[in-house]
Amino acid sequence: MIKVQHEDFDTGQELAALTDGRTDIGGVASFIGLVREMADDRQLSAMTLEHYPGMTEKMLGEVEAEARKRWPLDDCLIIHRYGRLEPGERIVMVAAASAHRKAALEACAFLIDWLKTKAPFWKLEESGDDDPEGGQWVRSKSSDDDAAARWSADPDDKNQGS
Amino acid sequence: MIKVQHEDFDTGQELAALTDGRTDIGGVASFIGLVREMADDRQLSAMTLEHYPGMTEKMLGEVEAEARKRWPLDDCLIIHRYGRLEPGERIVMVAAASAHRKAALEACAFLIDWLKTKAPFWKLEESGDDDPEGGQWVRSKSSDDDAAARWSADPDDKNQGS
Amino acid sequence: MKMLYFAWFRQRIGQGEEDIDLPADVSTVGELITWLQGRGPGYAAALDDLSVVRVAVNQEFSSLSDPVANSDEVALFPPVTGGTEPGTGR
Amino acid sequence: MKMLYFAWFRQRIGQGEEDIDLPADVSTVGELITWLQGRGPGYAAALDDLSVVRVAVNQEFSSLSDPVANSDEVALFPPVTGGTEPGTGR
Repeated sequence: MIKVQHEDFDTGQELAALTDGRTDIGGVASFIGLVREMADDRQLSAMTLEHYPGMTEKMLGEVEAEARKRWPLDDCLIIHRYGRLEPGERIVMVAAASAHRKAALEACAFLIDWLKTKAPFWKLEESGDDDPEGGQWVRSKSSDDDAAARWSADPDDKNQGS
Repeated sequence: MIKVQHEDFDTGQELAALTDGRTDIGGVASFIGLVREMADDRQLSAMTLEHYPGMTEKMLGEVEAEARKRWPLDDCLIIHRYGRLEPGERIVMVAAASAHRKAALEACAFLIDWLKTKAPFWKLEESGDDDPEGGQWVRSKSSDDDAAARWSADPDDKNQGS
Repeated sequence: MKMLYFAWFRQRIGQGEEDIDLPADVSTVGELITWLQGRGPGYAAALDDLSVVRVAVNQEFSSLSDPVANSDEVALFPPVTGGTEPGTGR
Repeated sequence: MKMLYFAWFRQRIGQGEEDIDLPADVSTVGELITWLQGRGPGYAAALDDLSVVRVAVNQEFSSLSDPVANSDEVALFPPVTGGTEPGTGR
């Protein structure tokens, strides 16, 4: 299940939806990403997530499909918000349900690592400073590529490096 | 935060409690364990979790303390239910909140792996079969010990092997 | 000494809790288990296979050579099986 | 050809979307970018450093040697920065 939306989501409801009425699921692992107020040495007042509508849903669908191929999952969820978000707000939630906890935990880590390098989102951060373009665009982190690379991405991956 | 209780819990409320009013948390990783209907080749009608009141809270507190020592966590939660539970019901929930997603994900996996070998809980499974003692006690799994061992438990650990 | 038994130890011994007076020659966990084995067939059946006997002295996991005293709370139980995934992998 | 620009590419180029008529001698992503660089200072500034230029042709990540045609949707954007942990590690 893929959801790309501006609105916030209800984490309890989303988790329950993965398992309600089922008796074959042993565990659900999830990760929720939140806006942090401190970005390095700067204090953020807000951030805006721009995305590529259409491609976003497609790429998140590919990340989900890859997770389902690698682990025996009963269900899988990715919710990603876009637009302007303030510190403390939820940005993203991923969850994986499986008969076995190891599969659920590994798939959950995979989902968040991969979506960070594959989903077409860009962050514009607003600080108290005088930002020339209404904010400062976040540069990609090599540590994100490293986190995704440990899942041994396919060599055709075009988003890593140039 | 450690909770040992018979009652079910509200996952959304528990997750929100970890982050409400805070702007320094980048991510919350969680795992929820559920009762599965199929145990190997047997169909379960229910299971009963017996525990050692007092020692349970103590050991779960030690698992939490160890996680906080190993990772920079902003908050940490373990909820474990006891008593009779039916297929599909929640058994356990662990969660770790941190500025960094890697710390949250690793600590979450650590919490569930360790509590499975350290917390004094025993499962009695009821099936449709004629159970001589009102059910069948689950034997410990070597795979649980393996999962806990990959966190390189201290050599004084008395619960592994004899 | 306060003794606690859990899971199928409790069922075989026939009670979950009892107070015992420790004999003078019993001063370690190992000696305590040997002494208990002689108290009746339920005890012998529960404590037959030491590889599945776990001991907590005052709620700390302990080993056979650890000391015990009359003021201790000692619990005997099989390996723990909490968490999730009931019944798999037995 | 439908062109899309995101994040600071959009800001430097001054628009998020435009329709262009592909010249006859432009048949790959690489040739398209070179041609766009000559369209004005905003394009040149956005596409100056190829190491931070990512391309999607019809919503698939593509490389400089991949073919493009007038019927394609081509998007140019910097490396993605979604997910969580805003601002750390720059």
